Amino acid sequence: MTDAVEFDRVSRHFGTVRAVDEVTLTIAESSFFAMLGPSGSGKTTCLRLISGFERPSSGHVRIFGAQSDDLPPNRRPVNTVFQDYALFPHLNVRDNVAYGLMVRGVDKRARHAAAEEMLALVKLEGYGDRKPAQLSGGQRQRVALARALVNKPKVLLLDEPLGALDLKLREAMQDELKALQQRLGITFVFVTHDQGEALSMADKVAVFNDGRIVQIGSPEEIYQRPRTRFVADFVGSANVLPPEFCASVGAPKTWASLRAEVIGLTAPGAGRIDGTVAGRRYLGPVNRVTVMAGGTALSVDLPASAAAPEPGASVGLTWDEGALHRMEEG
Amino acid sequence: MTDAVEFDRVSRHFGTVRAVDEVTLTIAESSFFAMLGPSGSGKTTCLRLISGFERPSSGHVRIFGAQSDDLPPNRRPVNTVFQDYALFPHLNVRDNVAYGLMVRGVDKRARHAAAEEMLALVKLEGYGDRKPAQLSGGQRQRVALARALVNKPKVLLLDEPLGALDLKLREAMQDELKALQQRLGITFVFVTHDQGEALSMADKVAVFNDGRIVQIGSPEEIYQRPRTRFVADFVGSANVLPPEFCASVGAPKTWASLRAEVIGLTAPGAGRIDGTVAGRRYLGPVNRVTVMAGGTALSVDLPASAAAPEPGASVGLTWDEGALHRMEEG
Amino acid sequence: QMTTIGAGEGQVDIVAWPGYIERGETDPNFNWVTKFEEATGCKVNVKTANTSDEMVALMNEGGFDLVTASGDASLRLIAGKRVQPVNTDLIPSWSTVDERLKNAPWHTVDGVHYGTPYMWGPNVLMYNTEVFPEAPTSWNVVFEEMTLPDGKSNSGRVQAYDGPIHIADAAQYLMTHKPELGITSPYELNADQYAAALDLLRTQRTLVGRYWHDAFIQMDDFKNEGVVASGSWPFQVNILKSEGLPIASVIPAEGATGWADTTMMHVDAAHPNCAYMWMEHTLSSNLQSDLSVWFGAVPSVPAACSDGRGMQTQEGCDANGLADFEKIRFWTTPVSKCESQGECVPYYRWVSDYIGVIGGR
Amino acid sequence: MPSDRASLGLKIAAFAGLLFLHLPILLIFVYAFTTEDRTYQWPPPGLTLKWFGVTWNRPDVWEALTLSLKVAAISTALALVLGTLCAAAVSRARFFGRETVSLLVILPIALPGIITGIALRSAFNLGGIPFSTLTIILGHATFCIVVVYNNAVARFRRISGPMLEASADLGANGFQTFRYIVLPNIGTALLAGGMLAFALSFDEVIVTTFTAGQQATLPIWMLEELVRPRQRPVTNVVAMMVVLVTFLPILGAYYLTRGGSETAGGGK
Amino acid sequence: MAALARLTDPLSDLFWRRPRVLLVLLLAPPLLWLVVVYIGSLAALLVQSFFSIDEFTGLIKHEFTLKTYAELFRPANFDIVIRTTVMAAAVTIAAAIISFPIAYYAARYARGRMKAFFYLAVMLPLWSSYLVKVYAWKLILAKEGILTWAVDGIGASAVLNAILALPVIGGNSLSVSYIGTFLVFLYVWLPYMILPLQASLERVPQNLLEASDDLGASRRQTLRHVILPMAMPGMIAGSIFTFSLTLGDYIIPQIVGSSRNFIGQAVYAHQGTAGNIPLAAAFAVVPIVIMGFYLWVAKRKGAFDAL
Ligand SMILES: Nc1ncnc2c1ncn2[C@@H]1O[C@H](COP(=O)(O)OP(=O)(O)OP(=O)(O)O)[C@@H](O)[C@H]1O
Ligand SMILES: Nc1ncnc2c1ncn2[C@@H]1O[C@H](COP(=O)(O)OP(=O)(O)OP(=O)(O)O)[C@@H](O)[C@H]1O
Ligand SMILES: [Mg+2]
Ligand SMILES: [Mg+2]
Repeated sequence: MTDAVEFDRVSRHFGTVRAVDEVTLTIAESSFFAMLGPSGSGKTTCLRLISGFERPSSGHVRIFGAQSDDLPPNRRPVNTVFQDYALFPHLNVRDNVAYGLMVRGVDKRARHAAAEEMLALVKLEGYGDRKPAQLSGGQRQRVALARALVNKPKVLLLDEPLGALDLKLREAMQDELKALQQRLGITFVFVTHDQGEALSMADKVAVFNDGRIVQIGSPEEIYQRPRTRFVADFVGSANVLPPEFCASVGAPKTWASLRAEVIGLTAPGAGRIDGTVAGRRYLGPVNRVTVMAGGTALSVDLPASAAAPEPGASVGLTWDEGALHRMEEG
Repeated sequence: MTDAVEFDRVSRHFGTVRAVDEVTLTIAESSFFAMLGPSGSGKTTCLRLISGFERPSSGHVRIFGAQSDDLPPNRRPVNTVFQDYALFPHLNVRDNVAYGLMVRGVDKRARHAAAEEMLALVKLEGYGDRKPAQLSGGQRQRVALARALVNKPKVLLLDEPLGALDLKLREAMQDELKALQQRLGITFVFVTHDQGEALSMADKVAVFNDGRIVQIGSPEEIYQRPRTRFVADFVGSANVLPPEFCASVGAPKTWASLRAEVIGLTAPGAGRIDGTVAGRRYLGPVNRVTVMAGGTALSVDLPASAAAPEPGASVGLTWDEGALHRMEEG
Repeated sequence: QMTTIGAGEGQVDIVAWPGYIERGETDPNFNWVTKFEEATGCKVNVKTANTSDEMVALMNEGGFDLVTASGDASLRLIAGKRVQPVNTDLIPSWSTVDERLKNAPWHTVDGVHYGTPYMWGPNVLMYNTEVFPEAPTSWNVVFEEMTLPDGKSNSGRVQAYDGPIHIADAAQYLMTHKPELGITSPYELNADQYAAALDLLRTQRTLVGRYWHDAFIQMDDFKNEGVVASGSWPFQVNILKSEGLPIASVIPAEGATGWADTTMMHVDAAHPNCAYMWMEHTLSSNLQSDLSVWFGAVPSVPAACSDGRGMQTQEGCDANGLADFEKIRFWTTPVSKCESQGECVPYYRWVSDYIGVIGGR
Repeated sequence: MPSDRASLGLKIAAFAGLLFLHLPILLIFVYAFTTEDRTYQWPPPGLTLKWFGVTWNRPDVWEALTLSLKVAAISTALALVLGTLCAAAVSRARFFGRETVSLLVILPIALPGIITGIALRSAFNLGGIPFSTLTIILGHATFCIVVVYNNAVARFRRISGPMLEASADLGANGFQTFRYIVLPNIGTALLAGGMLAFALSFDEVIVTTFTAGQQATLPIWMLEELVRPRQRPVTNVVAMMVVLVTFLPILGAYYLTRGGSETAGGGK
Repeated sequence: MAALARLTDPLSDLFWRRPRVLLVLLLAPPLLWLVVVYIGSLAALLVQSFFSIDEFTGLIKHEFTLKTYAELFRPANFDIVIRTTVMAAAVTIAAAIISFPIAYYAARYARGRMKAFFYLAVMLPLWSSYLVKVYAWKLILAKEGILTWAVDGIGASAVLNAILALPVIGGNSLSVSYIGTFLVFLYVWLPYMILPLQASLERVPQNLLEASDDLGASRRQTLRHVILPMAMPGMIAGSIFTFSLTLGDYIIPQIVGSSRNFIGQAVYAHQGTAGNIPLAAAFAVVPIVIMGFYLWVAKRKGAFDAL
């Protein structure tokens, strides 16, 4: 089986800015691949290297094994759902969706039929005659999706497609997208800076920082075994513990991560280390208690049902042996 | 003790739109009050009724007991942190902060001193000479805060002040704001559509829908005992259960809410009801399993450490007696 | 009507044909304003107008004291009560005016004088001497398609005046070439005669690239547009000649229309005293003499040709047409109740029909 | 991006278009230096600088220039006040007839100048108002309003809403808000609008021929001179100077509004 | 300052309590001006079109009549209306075609200094004296003018003559033909088309072009299906100027043209040289009606935002 997309030491520099720096990665066919990273880390540039809007400064991008450096965007078997949808404001929804077919010369009847079918797929039957301006954010997002899918791309690129939606809608769309990807079997490459989104949808996540991939792996790997401080910090509500702290609790003297939900509170002296409660926040399902221990502030998530100690109280902290995860400093 | 703000059957209509509809509420002095609700539910309008940018169509707004319907905004003991900060682009940070003092005729030396003090409070010493355009989002947010606080308002209004910030920064600012409010003892009225933000910061939360307050109470009350389906749906990841479902598990035949994290999985037949796993999403700390049971899709959050069943598996669902919370339908 | 002349009001506003009132700007030798201003303290403000219609419009609008009206404007101004009778007793030089002009019908109505004669002259045929080694003898070069002496067609190389009064030139041409129409005056045409004149003008339209409207633009056209023949004023001829261009003029056999202009005074003239002083100045000074040289016109004061006060000479006056007075058919406004026949086509029809002809109708 | 380079055809078409726009202007410049003063001989028989001196010494040029400057300055001032007020009202509030107001402002330039001119002229006639500098100014101010308005309204849109409310919220009354917030922010837009209005008025001829009495503004003077030339190169010298002089405000306006949404000069 | 603020406070409070008062105060001066001076004048003009004039004396008869409008529909006058409208349309279309590459290049490809250069290169001709530009064209187009000189120089006189030999639009020389008039109109109004067009092209978001590209469209298809439709408001806004200015101009066709009247000349001649203000007014109503319709269409297409 060939990979859908392959980056072979790809760099893209803008002047002195190394937007993408020697990235090598492969994206398996029919997988849901997420690119996660802070703003400016090069995610969009990577996507644009796939779609052909950027060309590598060095290295090669292959799509389904074919070297595609010289293929213009309109000839790549790839379609994009743009971050702000980029719907054509002067065309109605149907014509937006049918656009890709129109420019390929598909006749009107056929392309409208295909467009209606796609609209049904994204649950927008009957909206064909509206203009994009008459749609809500979520509906626009779905039109953008239909417009990309109607071309039957082999790879679908999505650049923070849910960023503009509000929470409820975002969650609903996450489910829909995931289901759609599974149903159609198309390769999805999804860019986001929201780690929850990346974890919950992707088969594989690549974490970007400064134009490089710092870690690539399954959501569980990324969340539970961050390779560096940066990943631990960025991906989850993990406590990043300095080497001194680790040494003081008997672990090897390296940086380590410890997730907030795996820490338990106990009586002072009964845990691995003692601390003082510095604050408490109610988050709904959990109470997040901040404990100062060994010179470090640790977040501890306690189920809301459990009693949370008052600020100022002395507590002991416990965790399972394997929960402390060693990391590189980077 | 007088209340800081009092709404007495206040309505504000725009043409046929009832942006705020017969709202009655009191905000206690020195409290942190959050207004939570979906887009268009009237939160901003309520805030503007307090600051004086809107006037009630009917009803009265009192600030510290004084009827303030005829007081223009510039004479109210109230200041606002605007959603997009609304910093004056032509003034440097210091003059922005000192603006309120300048228009009150405070002389230059004194107002600059006060401004520097405020900048120190928001940890922006040394930024006085910059223009707003030269600041990052979080820094602007803090300038806006300092600019409002320098006037020593009795009530500080904040309209989604963290909306434009990214996750990490938002969490940090939440902590800072909360700490500041406690230190200064000023009444904060905070508008947001992010329930996590409302729950974690506020002493009291008012949930808005369609211009009305649907529930008002402490974060715990709102989260654990939603009064209506709308609140349950909007505030948390609670399963909303129809009356039929409740009846089938032996509870009274009313609508009820059941939070995802209080449900446990067990063997089929061993729980209160049996179901089939329809999907599974990895969220990091938890796996969210979707179970179809009794004609309803229920989300079940299982600790990531626990094994999550595969889709298609049959499971039994258990929960504590008191976890099922009866609601009005509204 | 005024009975005495008081002190000057400090200025006088005049509507005049281009080139009529010069203060030495175009050519320092021709200046008959500055001295007047010095002598009387009346500052002269001139607004030039290119057609008689424009002059009438300006006078109707008001704000002027005097106008140098041609015969096709003067009667309209009198009928419209835009001008006031002139007391010739207040103008000492009135006695020197050409007898043929003193009671001319274009400014004297029922024995009342409405102005002082200014200048008169023919509408000549201006031509390029390189194309016409010999002066053309007929107006046919501008009316009918023909091959000119240089072997090329006249199409696109001739011009005509962009004013409805040009219909009279066509009618005059027909007086010679279609006598059966029975035209006796080119300004008094019955329906048939008028139709024939328009037909002739339609032919002319096919020959004319652009009609001339403005004396200076016409001069440009002779220089840059390859125009070789056109009805014109001696004014243009003189200037082009002075620039050394191969230009001359002639009054062809059919005769010529011409203008006889009168300085007339607005009924509401704001500066009547200066106006009277100006009228006296036009008759008494070297103006008549110099202007006749400058404009190629004939003075209204015959003595100006010979008394040596200005540049004009008797030969010059003769060349400009002093003796041709009887041959020239002076511009007058066509009216429906005409003398020579019962019913004539009135001027307003001339206006709109001429626009139509130029537009290709 | 690979496709982000203009095709050769586009480049040629664009630059050919620009060339078309500029050759005639260059011609004027060339003729300002010609030694020939009667006819427009091409190519010019020789070049000289003497016409600049001649122009300098012509009192009628100075008179026309003075009048033009006076008219342009006063019309600009009027247009600034009226255009700003109008822009403030339109961007401040939604009110019935708001659309009509913006249409009304645009009308004097959307309708042909001759209509504006003849309408004003006949109104002055009916009203018995004698033609004078005042009538010229009335006309010019009318069509200059829109230039100021366009610039101001775009800027007002940018600062309206939250910023003004922030000022009130911090205790400033309406006048203080205007003084400290509105004015500094619309200042450059007004300056740009004013410059454009000035340049517009300075070059206007069509409306002016109808509303002027016996005075000649510079363009009217030029119209006279072009048709009835005394020293033709002088006209070209004046034209060249006018081009260079109006160019400065345009340049200024461009730099003042750069990066904004206004299109300076778009509404000549 | 604070003392002054105290003085103005009551007024400021009033404005807050009665926002309409402020609105009225703001709107009153400009509206008074525009309505009284401008609309009043237009109305005065309109009223005059219902008068007539005495043909002989040229004085206006102040009685209501539709005679003047009937006059407008006489063939000679109606020709003028048609001629002008056709010319205006031709100029507008040509301006749109020529402007497009310039505006497109300036909007999409020119950056930094190049952009400033384009802007100024369009502004300079726009703000150069209108009269002088027209006159320069007269010299260029004259039979013995620069164009002939240049065409002779490259030995292409046959082409020029062939063009001039065309019926209707040709003529004896470019400066006395419709082609000449057209060229000058086109030249003089071109910047008015370029600027709004460029503005609207600049407003086409880059990502729409990428989306089109991404969906498989060639450059030509993107131009045809995305850029052109989206540039339409700008084009309409520009055409308001080119159309309106051509409709109303009287100087250009007088200096370069075949003496056939355009509406502007007719208005000018009837009000000025002929003193027939009623007919001039009736003529003036024609562009008002045409532009009224045009503005109505433009408004519906959202062209005002591009103005
Ligand atoms: N066309 C360009 N010219 C110059 N620099 C660019 C260009 N495109 C991107 N960059 C730079 O490259 C870096 C990576 O940009 P990119 O858009 O890929 O980041 P991103 O991860 O998508 O960020 P975001 O989450 O903010 O979208 C940034 O520093 C950006 O400023
Ligand atoms: N000035 C106004 N004119 C007309 N309608 C208005 C106005 N202001 C608000 N509304 C309407 O009133 C309703 C409530 O608006 P409001 O801004 O208070 O909502 P919100 O809860 O703040 O929403 P969001 O979260 O989107 O800011 C909305 O339907 C809005 O469209
Ligand atoms: Mg990006
Ligand atoms: Mg809001």
